[in-house]
Amino acid sequence: MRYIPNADADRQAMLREIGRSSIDELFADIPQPVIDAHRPLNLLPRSELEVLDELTRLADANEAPGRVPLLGGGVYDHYIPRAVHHLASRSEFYTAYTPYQPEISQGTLTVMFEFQTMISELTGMEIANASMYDGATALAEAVLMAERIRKHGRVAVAANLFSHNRRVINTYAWAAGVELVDVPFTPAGRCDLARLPEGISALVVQSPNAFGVIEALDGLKARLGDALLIVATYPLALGILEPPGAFGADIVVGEGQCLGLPMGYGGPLLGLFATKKEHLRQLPGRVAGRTVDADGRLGYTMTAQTREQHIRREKATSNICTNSAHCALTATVYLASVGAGGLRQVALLNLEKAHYLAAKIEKLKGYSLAFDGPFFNEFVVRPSGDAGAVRERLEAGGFLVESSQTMADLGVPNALRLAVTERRTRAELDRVVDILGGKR
Amino acid sequence: MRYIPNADADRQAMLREIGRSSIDELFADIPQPVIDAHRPLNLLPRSELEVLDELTRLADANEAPGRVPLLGGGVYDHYIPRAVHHLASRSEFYTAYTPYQPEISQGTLTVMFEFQTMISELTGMEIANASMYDGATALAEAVLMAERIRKHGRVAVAANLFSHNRRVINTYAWAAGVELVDVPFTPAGRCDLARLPEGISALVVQSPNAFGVIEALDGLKARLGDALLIVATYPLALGILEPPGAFGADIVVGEGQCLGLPMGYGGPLLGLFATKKEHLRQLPGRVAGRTVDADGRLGYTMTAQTREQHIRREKATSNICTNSAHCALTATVYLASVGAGGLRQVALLNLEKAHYLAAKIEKLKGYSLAFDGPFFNEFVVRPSGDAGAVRERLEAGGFLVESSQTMADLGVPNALRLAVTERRTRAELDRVVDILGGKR
Amino acid sequence: MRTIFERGAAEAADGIFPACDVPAKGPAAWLGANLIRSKLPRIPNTSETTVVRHYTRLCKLNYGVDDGIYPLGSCTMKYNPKVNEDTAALPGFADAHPGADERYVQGSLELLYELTRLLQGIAGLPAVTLQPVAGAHGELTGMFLFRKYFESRGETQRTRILLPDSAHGTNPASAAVAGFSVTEIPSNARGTVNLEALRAQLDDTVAGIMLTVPNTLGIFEENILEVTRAVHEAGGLCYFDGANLNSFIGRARPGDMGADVFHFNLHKTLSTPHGGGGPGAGAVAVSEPLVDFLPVPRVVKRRDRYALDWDCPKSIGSVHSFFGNVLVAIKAYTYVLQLGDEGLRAVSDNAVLNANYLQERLKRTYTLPYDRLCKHEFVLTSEGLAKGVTTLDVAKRLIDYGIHPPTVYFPLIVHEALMIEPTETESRETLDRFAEILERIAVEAREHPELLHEAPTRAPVRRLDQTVAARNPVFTFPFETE
Amino acid sequence: MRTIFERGAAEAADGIFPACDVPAKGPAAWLGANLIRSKLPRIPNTSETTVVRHYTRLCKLNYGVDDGIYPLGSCTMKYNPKVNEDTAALPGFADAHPGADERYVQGSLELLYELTRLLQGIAGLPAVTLQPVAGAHGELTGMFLFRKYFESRGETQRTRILLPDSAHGTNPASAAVAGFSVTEIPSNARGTVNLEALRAQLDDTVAGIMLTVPNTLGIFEENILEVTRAVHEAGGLCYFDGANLNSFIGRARPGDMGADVFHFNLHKTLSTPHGGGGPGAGAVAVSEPLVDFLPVPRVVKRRDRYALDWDCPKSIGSVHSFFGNVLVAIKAYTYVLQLGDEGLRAVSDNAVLNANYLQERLKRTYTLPYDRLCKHEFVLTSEGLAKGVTTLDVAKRLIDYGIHPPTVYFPLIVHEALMIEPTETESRETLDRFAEILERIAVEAREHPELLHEAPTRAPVRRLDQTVAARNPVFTFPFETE
Ligand SMILES: Cc1ncc(COP(=O)(O)O)c(C=O)c1O
Ligand SMILES: Cc1ncc(COP(=O)(O)O)c(C=O)c1O
Repeated sequence: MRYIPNADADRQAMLREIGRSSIDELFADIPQPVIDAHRPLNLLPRSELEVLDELTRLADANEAPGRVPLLGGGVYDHYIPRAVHHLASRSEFYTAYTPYQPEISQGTLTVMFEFQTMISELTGMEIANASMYDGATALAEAVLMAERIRKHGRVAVAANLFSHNRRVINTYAWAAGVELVDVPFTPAGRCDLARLPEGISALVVQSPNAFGVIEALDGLKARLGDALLIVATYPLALGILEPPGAFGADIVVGEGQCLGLPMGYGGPLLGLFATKKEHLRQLPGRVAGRTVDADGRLGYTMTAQTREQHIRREKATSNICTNSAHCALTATVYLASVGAGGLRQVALLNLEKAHYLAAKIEKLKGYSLAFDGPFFNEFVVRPSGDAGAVRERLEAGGFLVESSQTMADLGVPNALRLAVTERRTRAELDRVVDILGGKR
Repeated sequence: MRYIPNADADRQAMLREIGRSSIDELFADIPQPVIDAHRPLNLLPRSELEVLDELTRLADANEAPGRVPLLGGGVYDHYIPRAVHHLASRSEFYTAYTPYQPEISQGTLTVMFEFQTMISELTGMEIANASMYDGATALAEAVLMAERIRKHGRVAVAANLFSHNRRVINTYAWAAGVELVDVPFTPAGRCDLARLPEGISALVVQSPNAFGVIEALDGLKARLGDALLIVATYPLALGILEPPGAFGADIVVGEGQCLGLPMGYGGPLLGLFATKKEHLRQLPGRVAGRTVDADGRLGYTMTAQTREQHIRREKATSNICTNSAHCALTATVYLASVGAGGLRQVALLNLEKAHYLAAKIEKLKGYSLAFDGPFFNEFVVRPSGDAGAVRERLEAGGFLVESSQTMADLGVPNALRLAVTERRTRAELDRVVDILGGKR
Repeated sequence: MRTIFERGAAEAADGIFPACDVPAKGPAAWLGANLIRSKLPRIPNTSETTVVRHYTRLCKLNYGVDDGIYPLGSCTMKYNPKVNEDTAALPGFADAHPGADERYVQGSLELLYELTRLLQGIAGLPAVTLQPVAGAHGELTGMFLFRKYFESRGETQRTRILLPDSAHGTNPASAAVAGFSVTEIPSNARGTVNLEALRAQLDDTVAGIMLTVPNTLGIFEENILEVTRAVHEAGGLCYFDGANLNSFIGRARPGDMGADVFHFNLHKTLSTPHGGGGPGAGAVAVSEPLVDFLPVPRVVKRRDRYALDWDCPKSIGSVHSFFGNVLVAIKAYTYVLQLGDEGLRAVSDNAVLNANYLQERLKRTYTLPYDRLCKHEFVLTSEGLAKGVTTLDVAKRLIDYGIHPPTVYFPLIVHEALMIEPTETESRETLDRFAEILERIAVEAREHPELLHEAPTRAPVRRLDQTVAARNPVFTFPFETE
Repeated sequence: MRTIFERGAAEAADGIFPACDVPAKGPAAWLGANLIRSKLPRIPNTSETTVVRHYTRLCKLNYGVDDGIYPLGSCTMKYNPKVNEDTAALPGFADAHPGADERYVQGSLELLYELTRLLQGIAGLPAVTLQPVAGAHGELTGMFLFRKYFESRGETQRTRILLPDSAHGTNPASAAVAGFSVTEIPSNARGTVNLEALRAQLDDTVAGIMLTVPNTLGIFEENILEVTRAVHEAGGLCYFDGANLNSFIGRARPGDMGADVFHFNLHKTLSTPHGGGGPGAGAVAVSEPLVDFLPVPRVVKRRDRYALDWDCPKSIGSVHSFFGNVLVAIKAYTYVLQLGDEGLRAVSDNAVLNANYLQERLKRTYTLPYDRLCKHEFVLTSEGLAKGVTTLDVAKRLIDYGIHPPTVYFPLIVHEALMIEPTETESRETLDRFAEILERIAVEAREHPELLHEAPTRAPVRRLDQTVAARNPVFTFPFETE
């Protein structure tokens, strides 16, 4: 086994050195019944060549990548500049661990610091942590954090969150004993602010929401009393959209997959978490801070660790330890590569292309948009015929479209959500229109 | 253009600094008629995303990689351990140039030294250079070198070299005024040693030769008088074969593609060149040597440069400057990864699988092997029917087979050369036999 | 360390994305002006040259497993095979959208299903979820499962989790996030669970125990069967933190030791890289009574097709947006397929041999508080090494020798702890060199303690001041102008 | 620098290749014992961990373009875009066998054909071959073409090649390998070809001239049209060494200057990486009279299909096994498609601006022997800087500042030459920093010359002894035992 360098001769010499006669002796402390009960997997070792062939077979069994995705809902088919992959796959980055020893981890730490800065800039917030597992757990942690701060036992949640966001906060809130109260949506597809409950620790909205519609955040914070405003966002859209921070949001979370990560069948993802400085002590997860070394030179280190479980154990702000560090690094390199200018450009491409398609579909007989609120790069189409059949037609044409169940689960029956990114060409969009319009 | 960092403002400032009012002024020394005659390509700039899409389209237009190759003839479908690619694509290796400044090129130089050692070990020779362009030009340089040493004006060449080897030495020898004399082959497919010409500077043989047959090198050197023995070899086969050096060869060259390089539609390749110490002064190309630094520590540097064109200009042993350094590095990492043990293993796999297939084909009605000499991993099949039709059938079954023209060019009509590497599975080989045998 | 914000903010950076190929109206036309960003984020526009050089330079300030031994106890910093990176990057896997219909992602589903089966076999437990994406996430999932289990039985009074005092900090934190309170169980003189103290706590308010096996001292809980039996008899459940599976994989199974929930750290035991702190993957295996509560969806096989089962009415719900860290799972699967049974056993054989070999040698120089057979790691103390010399000093001095320090100051029950885990991927030669350097440092500690206090002097920076970082918190780049 | 031969020779290294799945007889059975290797090559068996660490460590002893400015005159060490690496690695390209039938490699053929057309457009010449794989290989191909041309005309007495004394060493060497003799033409005081001296040589023994445009001093041959006209009138041909195309690409074409043969260095001008000394690609463009002599096979388009044309009876034959460095060509094509006309012109604009900017500043500190407008590079001399200080000292001191030195001691016509080529991919900020350091070194040369003599002191090794290497040649690892 070439992953285990020692040869038999080494092993024998080492055993002699420690005065043992066999490897088995080293396991004498495991109770015999446990050893006896052990069963192998009946798995023969295979060579690298064979395993690569087998994995290639499995990858080829995925037909999805050969098709044109109109899928969105939190994970999108965005272009990743090739330099991002080259830099993120430098082994000094990916084979290191958490920078417990800052003096030989300045690479990771400087990037964490840059990431925190970029996410703060993007979201318009004062501080950001070094990442969470994904957007959904970030949102769940935001709910728990708001509850720790306000302690009203109840949190209001817009009913137009992505289903997966909602599923995850349901689980976390249930265990923590936090009651979640639904806030319905308007015909525009927006959270109905006229129907906010009282006595809540926070309001959770998502913008753009599950219908792709951008929420009206202006003035919202003022209407919440002491409740915190939690906004789940789509960071790529913030290349052009006014950030939640500008509207006074207290916690902004988001799914960072759009910032240079492959879709990867949904993982690993990147949870973003930003808040106000005043809430630093309640912030979950790691942060890097600037400091000086013994010679007074600037450097970076993990800090504010008194919040973390290594020191506070059951009193920690969160149990998170391993996070999405390398995804955050990838996002940092992505943002550095495209710059504010490139981010604006790619956001505009998404916006224009999605609106091009939506406008064409709206003009087709038998189709309407389910909502008339402003949207970014995805929108919900309501066919007069059966949505399932429309989906079948699109899939027969080589596209990938989400099941109408996704919208039905949110109370919008017989509707399809379509997402359009910078990767979709006009020709592809025109083909969608043709298929919907019944041409070919 | 993100490959050109300066923005317009920088350019203006720089022009001011050097007292010029426009970029055009900087080109005032180019004659106006030349400037006027310039015509653009009518090529609009394209984004990285678009260019990657276009190149992907072209790559997908190559059907070859989706098929099972039975192709050989100098370039083979060998497995490349994944670590090789990871290490060779470290940018410190590939974005450096020739190690003119050894103190900051110890990476490249140490690898060159390792490469020279490994090639010497493999071929059984005393020294090897740091690479040539490819096996064919290495062979051509060997012919010129032998002629420089012996000066008889004639070199004998076995008629069973790969055609491309022969084409290239033809060109070089023609220009240098060296006469090439053919040595025919025996029914075993081997160079006919009974028919060696007199008064030659060298004899060139290839082993395994164009028919896959291993030449009988034993005792050959002794029969050559003062002529040098030049052997073109297949380095992977030397994992099990007695190396040419053991038979007294004076110059051993080879195509190193098999040592971890992709087939790449035939380039870049890796020319190997090894010889005896006594011929060092005539050796073409670069070599790294061991030395010490000002503190007496071991280090490596390019040496023996008095042979090279930078110093000797038209008296240099060769005009080669840029060589195949990165391919040599890849081969070094490949050999380090597989080790002598792995090289032996992979050579055995090639041998056994090729013989498995050959034995099965020989038993089929209507097929025979064209030669009965010992072979390594490729062999020539002679069908009783039309070879072209046989090839068509194999290609219809998803295989890739060389045109029978290749063998016809060597004087073996209506025959197909088949190569079998470690990547071919028994199931694939059995399918070849089925197709040849007329099943399905 | 210069940040990207101090480099070429005004460079030309265009050329990645195409021009718009549909008639463009501009954002205000579509959205109205008040949704549009009034101020661009301060992310510089830099040329590719600048970006590449910046991050190439930064990475070289790091130390990774590819640079040398990384004996961080409890973290299993084994070598990460390169083929793993390549299988996970195959476009068929990397470019699959989680919303695609099952029929278009049969390859990913088959892989997840097969990996699940292999992990079940390794754990000796009947079901596995791949949804948790880290060890602590697995713990949390486990605590959710405990809660759901007792809820389903109407035993909501079981709100206490018992924890050895040697436990990793994530254990109590996970229990707390899931709404449990924590009771610490002291370790005995042999470094294992004090059975008496444990029994004294076992009543019907106890939901269960969280154990690390072997524990964070690297010691196998010899009485493991007694411990789990006692907890079970008291109506509780047993959680096994699997961070240390590397020490017995292929030889013993948590299911045979009484585990009800067991989390794998694929990024430790199964060789997927740590990525500078993540992403990981924290698959969770459960015993029969807990199967129905596993997170939704579950990956199932129906005749010849693989599918997602959303119909799990008793489930705790979801703990992740989709199906966990699939690309990490692919790396682990690639690794396990290569190893086979033989290789898995070779892993624990060599991990334990390497640790005992080092322990035996180093205990002559450093104090070994629990001097007994260890498993994959062992804990030394720097106490008594030399006056005024701390474990931090020793760690920083190791850096000067070009080696990554072990885990320090953990577990908490050993003062000035140095927790050393070599892993099986280190050669004897490397271990010898590591030991030699630690020995040399012990001499320096006595003869030239200033070398340790001043260390590191050969790293990219000198020792960094934690107090300045904490007192004057700077978490974002201080831009000069607005 | 420890070599791989000094690392774990006896490590376990299996697991890459599969077991044999056909009945194996063993080599002796197939080949007989006397063809079998009696002694294994001494290539160690090492674990993947060891191999990866070894080469990861080695690469860090290198300096590449990704590490900073690499102002090696005549080498055009521009930034190598990452996307190039990825397009060339697409399996569709990388895994294509050169023996595959044309119908299975239409993508590669289309690309080669289209690149050929673009290069023809850039050169302003009617045909291009991609077969030569380096600049010097292009030169040699060009010399073969000269020879064939004159052979076809019965002018075999034309055996002399004229060469300016500033020419790169490969020029005379290539001419010699192709069987020509070389006559040197001295440069005039302006650094360009001495027209009188040239005319004096032009007779019917002259096959032609080899020119580098702009020349190796970075100076454009103002009289280029006169030079080429004179040679043509004398019945000779004009070879242009295209190493310096970066200075006029997109603005001027060698075909419009009278070139008969022009070689591109794709690894310079068109951004493909230098790979530590290769592989490169040296496409050759030719004028109408030479088209028929180009190497065989040629890539052609026949109706909608791309093909290889083997039917070229007048051809010089082949200069490479197959079709040249196809994967390098793919990188160059990726680059040109991105740039377009606009980008190509921006390349020369900025390459020349950067060089003049640096020249203007540095000539205040160093002597500039030919003080005039330069193109993409310029040549300084260290003569007169300070007593006893050589160009080698300056170069080694630059290393201490973390910067790669320029080309030194070339061209030969400038003593103590420092040949500086910044390329267009360096920012003004980088140029300023480079100039500042060279200025600081000039001060050090006078005030602390020992800093220069002793340099480098901050590199992985101190100055290496060339004499020891030459006197006591060690080209292979000295294994201790047989
Ligand atoms: C014993 C133990 N438990 C749990 C964890 C937490 O695992 P993760 O970092 O993957 O969340 C760790 C990792 O540091 C650990 O060592
Ligand atoms: C002017 C000039 N001509 C020719 C060459 C030779 O090119 P190559 O190294 O690609 O063979 C070089 C490269 O160093 C050069 O600078």
